[in-house]
Amino acid sequence: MLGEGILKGMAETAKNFFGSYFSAERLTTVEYPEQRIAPYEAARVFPFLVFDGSDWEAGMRCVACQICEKECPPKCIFIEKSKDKKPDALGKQQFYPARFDIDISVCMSCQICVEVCPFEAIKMDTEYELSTDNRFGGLLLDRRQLAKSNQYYHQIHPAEADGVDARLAAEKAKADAKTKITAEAKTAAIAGEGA
Amino acid sequence: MSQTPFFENLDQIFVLLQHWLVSFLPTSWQPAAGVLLSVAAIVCLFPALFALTTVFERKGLARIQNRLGPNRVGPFGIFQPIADAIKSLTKEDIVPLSADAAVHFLAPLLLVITVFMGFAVLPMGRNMVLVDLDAGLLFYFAMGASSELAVFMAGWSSRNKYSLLGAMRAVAQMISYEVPLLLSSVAVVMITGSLSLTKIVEAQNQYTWGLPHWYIFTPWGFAGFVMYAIATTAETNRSPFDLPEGESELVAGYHTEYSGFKFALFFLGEYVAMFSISGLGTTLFLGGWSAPLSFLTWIPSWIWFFSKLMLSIFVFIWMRGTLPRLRQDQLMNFAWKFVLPMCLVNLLVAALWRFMGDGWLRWVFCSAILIAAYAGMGLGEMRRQRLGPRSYRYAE
Amino acid sequence: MTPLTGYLLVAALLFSIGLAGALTRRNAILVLIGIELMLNAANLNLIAFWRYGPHPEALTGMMFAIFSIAVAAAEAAVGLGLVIQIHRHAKTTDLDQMNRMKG
Amino acid sequence: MSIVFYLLAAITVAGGLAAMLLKNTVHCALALTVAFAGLALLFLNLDAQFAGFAQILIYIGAVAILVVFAILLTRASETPKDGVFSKTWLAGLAVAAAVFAVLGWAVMQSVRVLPHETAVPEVTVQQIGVALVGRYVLPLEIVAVLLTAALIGAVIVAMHEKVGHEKEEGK
Repeated sequence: MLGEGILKGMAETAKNFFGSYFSAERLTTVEYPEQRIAPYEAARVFPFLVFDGSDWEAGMRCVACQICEKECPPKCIFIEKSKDKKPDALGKQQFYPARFDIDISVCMSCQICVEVCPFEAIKMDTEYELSTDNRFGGLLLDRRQLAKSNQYYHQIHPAEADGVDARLAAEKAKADAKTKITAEAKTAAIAGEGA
Repeated sequence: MSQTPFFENLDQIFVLLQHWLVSFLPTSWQPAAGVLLSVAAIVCLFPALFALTTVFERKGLARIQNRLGPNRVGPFGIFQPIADAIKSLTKEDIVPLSADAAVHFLAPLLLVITVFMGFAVLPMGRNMVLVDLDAGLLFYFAMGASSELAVFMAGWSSRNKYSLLGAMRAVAQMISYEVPLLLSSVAVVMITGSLSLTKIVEAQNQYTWGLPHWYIFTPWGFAGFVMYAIATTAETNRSPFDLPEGESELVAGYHTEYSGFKFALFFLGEYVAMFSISGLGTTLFLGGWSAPLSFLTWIPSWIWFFSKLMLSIFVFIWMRGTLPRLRQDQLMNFAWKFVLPMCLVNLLVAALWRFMGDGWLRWVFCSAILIAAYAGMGLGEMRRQRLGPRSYRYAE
Repeated sequence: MTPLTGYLLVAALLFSIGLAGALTRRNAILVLIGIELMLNAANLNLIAFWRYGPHPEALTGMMFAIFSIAVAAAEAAVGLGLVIQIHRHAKTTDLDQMNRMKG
Repeated sequence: MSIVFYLLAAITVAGGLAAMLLKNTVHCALALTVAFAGLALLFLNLDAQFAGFAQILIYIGAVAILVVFAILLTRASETPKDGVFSKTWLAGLAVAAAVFAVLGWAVMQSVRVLPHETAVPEVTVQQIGVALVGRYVLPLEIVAVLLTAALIGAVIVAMHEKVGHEKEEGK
């Protein structure tokens, strides 16, 4: 019958109207500044630099290899390699970034830097409240602002961070074993030489 | 009836207030001052109501869509309109370079003036009517018809294709739906035998077994009210007939090129037109300021008028939240091929009702004619697939 | 000057303006506007005579005016329909260019 | 003769003049509405409420809108280059001036016989309605037929010749 559909529709919206006052689960709105949804584990916003231990400068995993700088599609990463070297997590002497800037007003959150990093040094953050009243300096993050601890990484991406830690541990073990073997070989060689 | 003096005074409080205020002036000024005072009351009241309605509309639409709606400014977002007003008043008033400046300036003024003129003849309570014109209904429709010109002026003077298209759509739509609007009101005039809106209300302010003699409770009145409601929705450019300002097609229709205060005037004009046309519908079909049940007559008449008015505003909002926008050809077909014939049948039924005398026979007879016409025309439309359910080729 | 004279003079002036417009404008629509003005001037005469006539209760002048308004509405609808059709046919509404009866 | 009358007469005549003199056709139409509104107010000044409101409803609400639509549909809003007045404008103006002279002379000649201020006639809408379906029922019916004929006629005249075109293409 003509007009039946209109009445059906009106009934449906009336149900919504009154229902929204009585059942809270109908309302999907999150009132943002007061309420916020915890970010999903897979959420990605902008990259940050991971450091181990408590000293951000000493524990920085980044070795300033500049792969991410070259791969970055919008060219938002700027790295200046250090002159001197310092031991990294594996105990190997490595360069470190004297300067590491990311302009997050340019970054497009593509995550390519994370994928190309051979040292698991750069990861994606879930922090999204980055608005600032200074559009040049405020959005250009330096290495102090970018450095975040491995604990923080575990907090925001637990499963991923566990995998990373396991891999790093395995690598470290392998490297240790290798140094051990080379050391043994060396001592053996020395011994052989001596013999 | 429990018509105690207190409630009688409460009923007439605004009339008494006006008399008291005017009594301070010399006698020769009193009539003019009284009129000025009433005009000032109307000009203050309805914009205030408009401000409240905008926030209620947004909240109502939000609830219909299971959202919360504005709730930031003040408790429950009640001060939102104040924020909006400050925003639109402080905005720059932009007039396009190629616009016809004089006409561009006059259009919003003309719209608001004609819209407010309509209130002059609406009885908002017992003895609460600005001028009780003998040809009140005609005056109302004359003012309503003049607002179309303002819409055209706005659209044409902007020199913007969207404005012009919106104005053309609006004017075509308003003219098409003015015919059923007038015809459905003529049925009421035929039964009452007067064009005076106060007389129309008085004719409905009677009770049998505690039930009122509202025209909506008669077969022709019910059909007339439905047709009137459809026509008013189109006349005020409300959803589902909001083609003139369809955001997804025409930016904002005829007021695309208006900003700041002039845009606010258009916005105000639209809402106040909605109030006034709802007020007219209330007066014609819902008994105006009369109480719905005979034992409730002690409640002041203006409370009844405004609660009926707000109820119809709620229905407007409810429809806006439910129905999708029509297509232009559907709109015109609906007006000329369904609503207009129904109104003509309704006129015939009203005449029959008038001359058949009391008794159950006229109820049966009149209802039967209307239902037959509705079913016949409705089924015919459905069969022609003009108003039937749409099939989507690519979706689903 | 009696009140009626004033109304009659206004009506005569309006009629002459309408006539002048209808005779001098080139656009067909403006010629129609001129004719509307002339009709309106006549209506003003009718109402003025009704108001100041000897038998206003007979409503003759008023009725004439009302019927005249109705007829003028019909005239406008048909006239403008014709103008639109002519424009479609001849691609112009300029009356100076419409000097042939053959389509 | 009150000040109100002079004011309304001035508005009406100015609107009429503007409607006939302005270059832009849409401005002409808008000026025409001013003239219509002035006339409606003159009707109200003459205590003809019903006729005044009917004037606003029909002329401003319908005829003016029709004119405006016709202007837009015929692209008449673009001002022509070779002037808005026809070649024979002088003759037209002369005829109009002559008509006004004759009318004015006739009106001024009859001042002596014209009645002075009369009592305000008490006419209700009900009386008009009764007269319409009583004494004037035949004109009413004829107007009804005329309006129907005009409605159908206007639709047919303005309708696209779609059927004809299709037939032509078919051949």
